[in-house]
Amino acid sequence: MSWARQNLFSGWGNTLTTVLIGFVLVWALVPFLDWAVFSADWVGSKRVDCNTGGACWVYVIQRFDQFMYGFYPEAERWRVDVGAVLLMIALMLFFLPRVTGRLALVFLLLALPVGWILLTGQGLGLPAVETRLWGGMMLTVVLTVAGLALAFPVAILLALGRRSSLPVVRISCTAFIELWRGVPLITVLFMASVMLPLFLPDGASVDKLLRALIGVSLFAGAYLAEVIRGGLQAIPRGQYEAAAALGLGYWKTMIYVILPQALRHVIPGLINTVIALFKDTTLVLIIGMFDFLGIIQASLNDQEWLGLAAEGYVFAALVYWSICFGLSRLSINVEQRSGVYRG
Amino acid sequence: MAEPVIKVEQVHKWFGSHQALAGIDLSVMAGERIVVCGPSGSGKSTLVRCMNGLETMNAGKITVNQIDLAGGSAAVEQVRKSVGMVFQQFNLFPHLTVEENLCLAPTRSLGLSQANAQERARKYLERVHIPEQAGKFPLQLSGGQQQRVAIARALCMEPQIMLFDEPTSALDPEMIKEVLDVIAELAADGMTMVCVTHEMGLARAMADRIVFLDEGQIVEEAPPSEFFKAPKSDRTKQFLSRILQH
Amino acid sequence: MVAVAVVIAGAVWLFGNTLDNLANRGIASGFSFLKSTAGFGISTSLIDFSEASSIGRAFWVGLLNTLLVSAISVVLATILGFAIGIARFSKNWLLGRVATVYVETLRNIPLLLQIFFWYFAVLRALPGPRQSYDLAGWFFLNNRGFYIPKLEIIDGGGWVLLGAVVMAFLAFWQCRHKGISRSCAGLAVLLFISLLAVGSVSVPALTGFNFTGGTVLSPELVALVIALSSYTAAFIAEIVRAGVQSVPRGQIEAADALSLPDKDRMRFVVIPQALRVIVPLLTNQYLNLTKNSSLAAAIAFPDLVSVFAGTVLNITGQAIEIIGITMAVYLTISLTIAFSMNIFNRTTAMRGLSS
Amino acid sequence: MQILRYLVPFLGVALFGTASSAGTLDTIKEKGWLTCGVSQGLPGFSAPDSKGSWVGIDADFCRAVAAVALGSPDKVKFRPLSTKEAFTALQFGEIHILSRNVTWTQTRDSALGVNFAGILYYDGQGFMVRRKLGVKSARELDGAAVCVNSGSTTELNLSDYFRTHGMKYTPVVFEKSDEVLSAYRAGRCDVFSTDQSGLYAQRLKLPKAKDHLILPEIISKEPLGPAVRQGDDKWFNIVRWTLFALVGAEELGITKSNIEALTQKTSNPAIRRFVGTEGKAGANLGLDPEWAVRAIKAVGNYGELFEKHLGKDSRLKISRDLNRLWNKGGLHYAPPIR
Repeated sequence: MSWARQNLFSGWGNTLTTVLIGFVLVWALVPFLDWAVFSADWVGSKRVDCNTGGACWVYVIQRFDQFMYGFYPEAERWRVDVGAVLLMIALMLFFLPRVTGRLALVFLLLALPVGWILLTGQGLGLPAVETRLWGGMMLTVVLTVAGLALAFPVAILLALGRRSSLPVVRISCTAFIELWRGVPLITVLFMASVMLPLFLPDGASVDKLLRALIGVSLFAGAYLAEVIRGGLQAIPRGQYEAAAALGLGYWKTMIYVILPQALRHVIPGLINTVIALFKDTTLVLIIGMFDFLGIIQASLNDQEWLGLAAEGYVFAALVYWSICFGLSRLSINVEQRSGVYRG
Repeated sequence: MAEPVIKVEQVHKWFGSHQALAGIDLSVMAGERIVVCGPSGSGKSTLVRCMNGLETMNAGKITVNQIDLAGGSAAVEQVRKSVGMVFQQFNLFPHLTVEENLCLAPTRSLGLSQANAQERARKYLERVHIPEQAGKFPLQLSGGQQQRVAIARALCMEPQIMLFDEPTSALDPEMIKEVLDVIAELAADGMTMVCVTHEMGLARAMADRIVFLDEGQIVEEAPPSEFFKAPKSDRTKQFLSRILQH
Repeated sequence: MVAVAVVIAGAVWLFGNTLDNLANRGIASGFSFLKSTAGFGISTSLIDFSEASSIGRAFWVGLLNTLLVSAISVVLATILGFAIGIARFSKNWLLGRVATVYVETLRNIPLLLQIFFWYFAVLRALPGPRQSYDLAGWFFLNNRGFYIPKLEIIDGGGWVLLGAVVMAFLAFWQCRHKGISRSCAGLAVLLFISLLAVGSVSVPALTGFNFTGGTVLSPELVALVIALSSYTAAFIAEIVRAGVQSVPRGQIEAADALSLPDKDRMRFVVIPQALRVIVPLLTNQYLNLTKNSSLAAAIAFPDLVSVFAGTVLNITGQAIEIIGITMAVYLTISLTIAFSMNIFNRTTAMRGLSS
Repeated sequence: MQILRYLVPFLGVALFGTASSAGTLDTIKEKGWLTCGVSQGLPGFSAPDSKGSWVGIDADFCRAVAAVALGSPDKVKFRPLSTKEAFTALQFGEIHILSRNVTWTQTRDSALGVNFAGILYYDGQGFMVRRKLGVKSARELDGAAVCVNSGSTTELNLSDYFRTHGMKYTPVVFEKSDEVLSAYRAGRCDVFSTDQSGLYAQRLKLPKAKDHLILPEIISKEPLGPAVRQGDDKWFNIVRWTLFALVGAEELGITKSNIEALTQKTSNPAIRRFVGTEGKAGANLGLDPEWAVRAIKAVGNYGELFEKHLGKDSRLKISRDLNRLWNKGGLHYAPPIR
């Protein structure tokens, strides 16, 4: 009681605020909860099974597999599952206290190409699955993970380049970074999908997913480069001087002394980039790819399930939210943990 | 006998498991000048900070001009209008000029017009001997000048009581004197003051009474002559021997 | 050095390919397409535009629409973001919680999804033109947009009006400077009268399918502005919170000791100092917002990307020129924002902080 | 160049197209399939069915070409493309035929580096409105809000039509046709405008198709047909004559079901030339004599194709009108095989 008195009703202005917010919450949340939970339809397989007037989750449940795998052939979906498990293990290794970063990194570096080969089926004797069949959450994750994996080495080079003592390198790296940071992702994707063929030799053609990936990684690379640069700047001069005193050259200094420290600093920034990229991959639907949001949107025009836009969007929002929120908590967690270690 | 302007009764204060104040009783009469001293961590800053509600106490009662500080935000507000405070770190507003620093509270809190507030600001800047610095920003001033601005800022509210929380501890030695001089002048004018300080010279010169605190308790309370010449408790002696050695 | 050589060689190779490709394919190049007739219509335009106008003019229409959406959203996002950021420090527990939930919800859901939500959800909730919500016969809300009265100025009246505004502004500034604010109300009345003398008000009215007269804020514009500003506000709120937390405790104690009322403490002591941390981060958010306005293409608002990199690209097929121009424009906008925020930062936010 | 060959697959690039200097026919024979650019889903023309296989007249046309050039209608890979990508994909050899209901225009034919091989479907832009608006003619649409999708001549025709008739309108332009439909359904527009065939297809996606009326006016000429890349005349001829074969077969009364019998016993010289028992039409094209037979066996003649995907045997129920043969009041006319 006294808590409520102090925190909710400590003055007339305070009381008014409380009452007003309470009223709005009740007015908005009660009907929403009623729609989304209490009078929603959960069981069934057809449109007619949705008859209570609440949300029709039957549609989401029926379409769930498609939302996750896109048009990936049903018989081959186990490959996506295996890929997902590989990725999970790789990520978990990074956050298990007993495992060294190096082991986790090696595992991740192995898991990425293995996952890619598994998904495409090239070279393993598995039936090939063309990338145009990829879709749904799987495509979203592939775009994020592969986009980052391609962007990361580029970003490290750009970040080092931006701090280089050679003016040509420094200026061109800065210009490159600022170019991609200064334009919207959608124009980068347009560029990748419409202009990329112009840059390649006659007859060579690049698959649509890969074009989007190139666009995404150029874009992510520029942002990542700035994050890594922040980490590099946090390394005291003394570290460089100590390395130089030990007779290490530029690349050895970077690889053995500076980068391992800098990358530890940038983990929270890195996770934030991952979150941003994960959300930004939705833009590929504008260039006609069926990522998680794209496939949900496409399904909204299915005759059988017309008029269920609210369910589709709420489901999409919930999934995106859970993943992004989870990642952001992870980032805070890492930040606090590394803070403790640093003393 | 008149009511004390500040009356501290059985005040206890904990920070987590650490007890900062353990049952303090203290009365300050109008026009009285009290110096609070003691080893670091003895709770002396906490005590003065309790006197204008910057810290809330866990038990006990403080009244300032018969207003109980536990009486909610309105009471605290009223107390603060009659109590000026000077901090160890000056706490001047760096984004405002000296004059703006001085005028902010009088216009916003007392409702003075801009012109009246500026006049008042000039008056108190002269009192602390730096009228020529009115247009500068705090970070353009020396530490001693900044602390004098801070004193002038507190004075602009025309308080009945001034609290000083180690006003010279953050200063370079050559600047301490100019601040001490200003405080001594205020004391000479008859302002009621409570001052936490290690400057025993100041204590000797201006204090009516010295309060010695250790481990959150008042160990000794005496006029300066007694305090320095014939301290009663061993802890006081120990403290004095350490502090007066150099 | 080797790396530089490789990069240059790569660039030359790409460039050579491009030239070969263009030559081999017989694709037109150059910028002459900007002068040809557009031939298509644009729903929302700040300048006169018709099908007979040139493609170059369509470019300006798109650019101005981008700037319009960005400017409105920047203002709204800043106001909302500061309000929510400060609300997180509220003594009212409920208000603080609601602000936190707002921030955590909006920033963790993709913007594009939010734009779709606002667009289709709002469209569906609103009635058709013939069943519009009518506010006092002046304002109408329906699924074609929000219709508001428009001020129409007689020929030459614009200059009179401009003069009046300038005069009023100068007078107001003078009044404020001298601390007499009451007599300024009289000036506002004066301005209003001069408005009546030179202008007339066009009120929207239902004719045929739709309303004519007045000005319409299209649902695309409204949805885009709501989505952009509410999304960015969540990030700004976090920045404001970080900024406020960066202000040293002593500053707040000093303000308290001077018995400054809570809201004055926020306004005169905390926020001005928090700006030092806020402004550079805010600049990034403004840049992001402007870039994000390109998502207009998904809901048919004719911004630069939608008109120029969309319709015009489809008609002319000159991808290199069009994507190039589009990117260059965004880059210019970004640099301009960054530059002016830098000036603001140096002159205002860093006031008194460099000795 | 060599570096790219190694590097690109290593990064996971699928090299679909290869150097084109060899000629498209040789290239696809070597690969064993041809790549066909189709729409991203337009019922009747090209849309994936529930098993992901492409159905529609555009898709079947590509199958006919595959049957002609490679001997089997199954040797096709379909690539869904947006309008924006379509021509680039063709120009750069990523696809061998673009069969994606794109309009044949002078600009496209001359400035985009592509050649249209003929007309598969005579379309024209039209309007769809809600029945309850009471509108019977496009001339009554003054002041209407019109939803269209960007990326074709649609926007230009629309503005031409309204300008010609001195009417005002508000264009609401989306990138994707799904979004146009959503917006129309939500009541954002009074009118949905696209090619009439498209209107019929989109109307099927509305909850109550009967509530929506397709107005009689056709405001533009939209000849839709397959396109190939400029500079390979041999390939161009094969695609062009596949189309003529489909139309010619209908005119000669050759159908999927009777072609086998006709090949054996007919004495009609035109049919004999068609099925390759007389003349050397196939050799002229660089193919075998049976080329046209395979096309008809694979997909049927033009009339069969039309009725199956667009006409009375389909859900769209579009009447043939302009798409009848020339001798039945329509525009389809195939030059003789001789």
